[in-house]
Amino acid sequence: MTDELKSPPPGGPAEAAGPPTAPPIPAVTPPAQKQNDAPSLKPAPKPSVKPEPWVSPLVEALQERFPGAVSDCLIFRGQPYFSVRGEELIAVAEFLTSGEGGSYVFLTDLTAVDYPKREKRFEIVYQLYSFARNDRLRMKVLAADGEKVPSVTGVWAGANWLEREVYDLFGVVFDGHPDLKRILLPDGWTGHPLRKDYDILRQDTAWVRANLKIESGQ
Amino acid sequence: MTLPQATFLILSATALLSSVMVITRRNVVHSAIWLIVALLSVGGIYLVLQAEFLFAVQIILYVGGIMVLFLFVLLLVNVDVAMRQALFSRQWGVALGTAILLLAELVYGLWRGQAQPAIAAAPASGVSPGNTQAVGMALYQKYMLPVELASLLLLVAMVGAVIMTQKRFE
Amino acid sequence: MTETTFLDANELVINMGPQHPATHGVLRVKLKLSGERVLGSECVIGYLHRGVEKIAENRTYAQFAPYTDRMDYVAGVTNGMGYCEAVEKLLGVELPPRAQWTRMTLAELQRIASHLLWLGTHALDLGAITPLFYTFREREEILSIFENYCGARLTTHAFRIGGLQYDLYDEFENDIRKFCDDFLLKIDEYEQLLTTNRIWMGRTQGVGILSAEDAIALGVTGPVLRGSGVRWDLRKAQPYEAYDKVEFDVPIGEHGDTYDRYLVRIREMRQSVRIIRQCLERLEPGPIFGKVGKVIKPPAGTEVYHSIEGPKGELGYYVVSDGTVNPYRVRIRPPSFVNLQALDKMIRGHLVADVVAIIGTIDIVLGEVDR
Amino acid sequence: MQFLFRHPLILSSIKILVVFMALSGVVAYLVYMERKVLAFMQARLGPMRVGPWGLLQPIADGLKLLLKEDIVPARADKAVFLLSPVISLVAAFSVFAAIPYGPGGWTITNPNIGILLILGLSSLGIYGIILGGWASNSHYPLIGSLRSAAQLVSYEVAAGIAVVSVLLIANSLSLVVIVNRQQQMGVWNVFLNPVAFVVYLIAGVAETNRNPFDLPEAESELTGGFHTEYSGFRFSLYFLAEYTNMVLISSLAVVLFLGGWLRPFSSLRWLWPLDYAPVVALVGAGAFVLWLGLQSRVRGERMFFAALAILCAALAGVVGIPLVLSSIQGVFWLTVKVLAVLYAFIWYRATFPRYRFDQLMTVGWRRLIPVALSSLIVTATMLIWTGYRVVPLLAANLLAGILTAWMVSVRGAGNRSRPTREAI
Repeated sequence: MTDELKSPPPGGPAEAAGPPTAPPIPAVTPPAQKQNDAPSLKPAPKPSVKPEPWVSPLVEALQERFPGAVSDCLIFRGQPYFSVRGEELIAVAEFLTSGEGGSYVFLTDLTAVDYPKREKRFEIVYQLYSFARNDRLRMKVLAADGEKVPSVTGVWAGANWLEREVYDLFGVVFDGHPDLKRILLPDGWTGHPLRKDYDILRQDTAWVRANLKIESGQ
Repeated sequence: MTLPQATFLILSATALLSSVMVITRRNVVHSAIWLIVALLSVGGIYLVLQAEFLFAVQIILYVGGIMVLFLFVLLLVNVDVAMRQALFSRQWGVALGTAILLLAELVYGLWRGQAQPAIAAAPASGVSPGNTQAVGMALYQKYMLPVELASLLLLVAMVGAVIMTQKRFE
Repeated sequence: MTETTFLDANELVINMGPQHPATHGVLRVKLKLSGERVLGSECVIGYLHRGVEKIAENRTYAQFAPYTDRMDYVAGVTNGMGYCEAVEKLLGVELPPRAQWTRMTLAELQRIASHLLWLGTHALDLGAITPLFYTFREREEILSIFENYCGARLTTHAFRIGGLQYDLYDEFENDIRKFCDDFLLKIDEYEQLLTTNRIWMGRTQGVGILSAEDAIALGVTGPVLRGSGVRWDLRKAQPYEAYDKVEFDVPIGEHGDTYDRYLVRIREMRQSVRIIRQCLERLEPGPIFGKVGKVIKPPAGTEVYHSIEGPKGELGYYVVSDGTVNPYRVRIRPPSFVNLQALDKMIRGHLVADVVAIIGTIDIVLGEVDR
Repeated sequence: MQFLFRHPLILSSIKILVVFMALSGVVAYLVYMERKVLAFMQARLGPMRVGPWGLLQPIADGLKLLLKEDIVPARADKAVFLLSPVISLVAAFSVFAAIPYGPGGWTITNPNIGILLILGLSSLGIYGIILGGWASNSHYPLIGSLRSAAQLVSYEVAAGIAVVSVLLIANSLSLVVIVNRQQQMGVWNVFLNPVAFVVYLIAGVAETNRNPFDLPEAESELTGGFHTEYSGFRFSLYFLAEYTNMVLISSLAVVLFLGGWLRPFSSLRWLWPLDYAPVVALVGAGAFVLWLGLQSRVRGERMFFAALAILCAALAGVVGIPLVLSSIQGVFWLTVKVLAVLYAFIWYRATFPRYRFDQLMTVGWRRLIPVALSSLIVTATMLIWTGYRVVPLLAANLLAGILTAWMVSVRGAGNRSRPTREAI
């Protein structure tokens, strides 16, 4: 790895081979590649339109360890996802980061989706990545309005701002977050804009008037 | 009145006035500015006396060096607090006594001085070697030991200051 | 700094930004200082918050594409590419090769342009004024290519869901070949000014060290992660478009400091040139649009997360469909936002002047941080 | 009439006026030169709009600055705030009284403590910066002025020590004597003591707050530094003072190290054609301007350049008169050398990033001062040991300088922690 930094002419071997006027690099093994390119021109196999059940050793391990906590294990376009009960979230997260659980040590993203008609309207979505497996996993936690979700900042430090953002825009409270406050909107703002019942033209008129000294921020 | 005399009078008046300003200003930075003015006018007096080396040293060391550091420190400390503090401490009685004593001493000196012959004229300058060389000769030949002792003393003080700040920052 | 003395070594809080030449936009960093040393910091962001994700829910899939250009406004092409690919994945559309190679060519050009802007401004922050003009000279050529291709320079909206709107213009390949040939020499020029410059090394080496463990824990991606010594690039790890068919190296650093991140980005530009040349070799006439209906309506209840290696790191789109013409939810995973989180870790214990260097080395665009 | 010109006050006043005017012009066009040179180094053109090739830009800039509103911040210390830029400017300009521009009468005054006077007066300029930053009553200017004060005091030490080794060689404080001495020795001081020259130049760049030592006004850290709150006329005074200081440092470098007004190889008689360099230079300038004019498609520009070319030709004719030539000789060479040093200043600005403050202090105290001291000691020793001989002085100085520089840099290199990490 270090040789990358030390090699005298920076850049790849192909560049170093000659002056820039040299003929461009030949394509990589053309005959084999051609076949790969070709099928996309033909009508592709009809893509599936529905998520399918996801069966894998990881699901089995999870269900065995946390009976009843894991549900809705689905896969769509090769992307597996499952739901987990809020109470077991931290335990599941810790299991997933361990080597046994696939070492999903990298929290790519944390966000939420609002389904106002459901009983538990918020779906908190964790996008996980494992360097060891080069694999992504999506974990979901359902939460009703006002229900607290345990914070995963202890497991993935990077969740800090992401949880604040979800709190800011959805109003989901994360239990155990070190510094839960608004991040994108001003501190005194009322309302959570990414909720479905928050209209796109709505704003905190009182705040706008008090702080910007104008009638409307639109 | 000749030109040098007039210059001397102006400079000494400035020096006196600015000295008074130094101790009466509430704002320490203003005091420092007046102190600079005082030092400059004293330097000017040196120049009138044709002690141009002394003048240059006054400017470089006092005005250009020490006062800059002075101001530097003043800017670091809390000026606002200093402005709210009482300007004179309660020992003004002692201070007044000391001042009167000093004044008496000065008057006595002047009075005695009248009888003495005038101070010898400063060596004429303008042409090399000039009095700069004379100062150099005196400092490094005649008064070699005192100069070295003084510089040693300063060195000790400097090392001490450095050590003290080091401890402070631990 | 007026209220206390250095000798007192008191803590004091100063604000850097939101209007400050070195914060690259409206970032405000509250610094807790002891003398000139940083004890801690807090970023205040959101000054540029426009609610892009909310807008997405009120536009059709195709209508939303131009909005993505306005997030990381110095890398519009890659932003749009990520979004288009995410929706294509949701629909299950395959792209014709010509569209893929074109997208890759433009995306790598965009990566170079973004890195050039970073290099110029970063050097300017550290007092080197000349690289800025050199990098802008080359960036200008890239922007001209974009302009010739799609009529816009920054907010390009170059791609459409399912392929390309425009086929390439006649001189496209020649322009890019010429640019690539010249550009390698220009990189040498930048490096002559900076890489072995003792002041530059003094200002960047050992400054803002981020260990690989910390970088992973904080979710940092892109050149910042690679600078910390993690050889991870989405183009290699999870290839999209046709990145699995080109050869390139993933440069990494070994110290995780500002200097290594600088080297990584410089080397990435060379690798981008390498990729572009291979793309041009493979570019053959053919269709430029995949099979996409007039109205984009992904199946209800489906969702997809797709991410690409943007110039600043992993740019992800999480798209949820409810079967209507508007996306139910579009979540954008902005690399700048997540990377900025690492700022506090990196500046602790450094001097105020280093904060400038470290903000520059993260390479943030506030339009993307705040969205 | 005769009497009037003979009277020292009158003559001095005229000289002061001439120097002041000339200096103002030089400084104004120094800014133009800087912008142009930087532009050419940075692949752009620089000022082109005001006048042909932007030649009238300095005038436009001056007018603009004069016409802009002169803002005094609400809570500023008004008197000090208004006074500070004036202090800077007066200090910068007054120093030029002691610079010898040529042999004979080409000085305003020639005090026998010349160099001390210059060091003293130029060190007064710092008050303009400190007090201006303080009086603004604002954070960034205050930090800027503090940095400036610390920086100036530190680098003055190194510069002073470097100057002392020149004084030892010349055995005088008078600048005229220093130049004459270089003529007698047959070599410029830079060849006797290059180490001191390098130290002086670096310290000089630092004293003028120029790249890479422009921390007091580092815009990416302190927005504008000490002059953040200044605008209009008062800002222009600071601006003028800074550039005047640049000219001053360059002039001093030339007088102390580069032979002042002396022609290159002034001891070699057979190089007499060099005496006609002023004429050649003027003719060359005229030809260049003419060429520029021929390139231009704008009629006004062509006429402007033609007029300039004619002016150059006329000047060349005047200078060609033997009497004028011999008297203008010194000033010409001094100007050429000063411009060369100024060019270096601008060059640094285009090339270097900025030091961090602790690094700046390290360079000043731990690199420059030891090197300057070693050079001083070696010079003194060699003067006593071998007398005024070129080769031993040069060799000893170079040796000592390189040795010390190596020692201090090895000593200082270990303070940066940069652990190599295991890659994942």
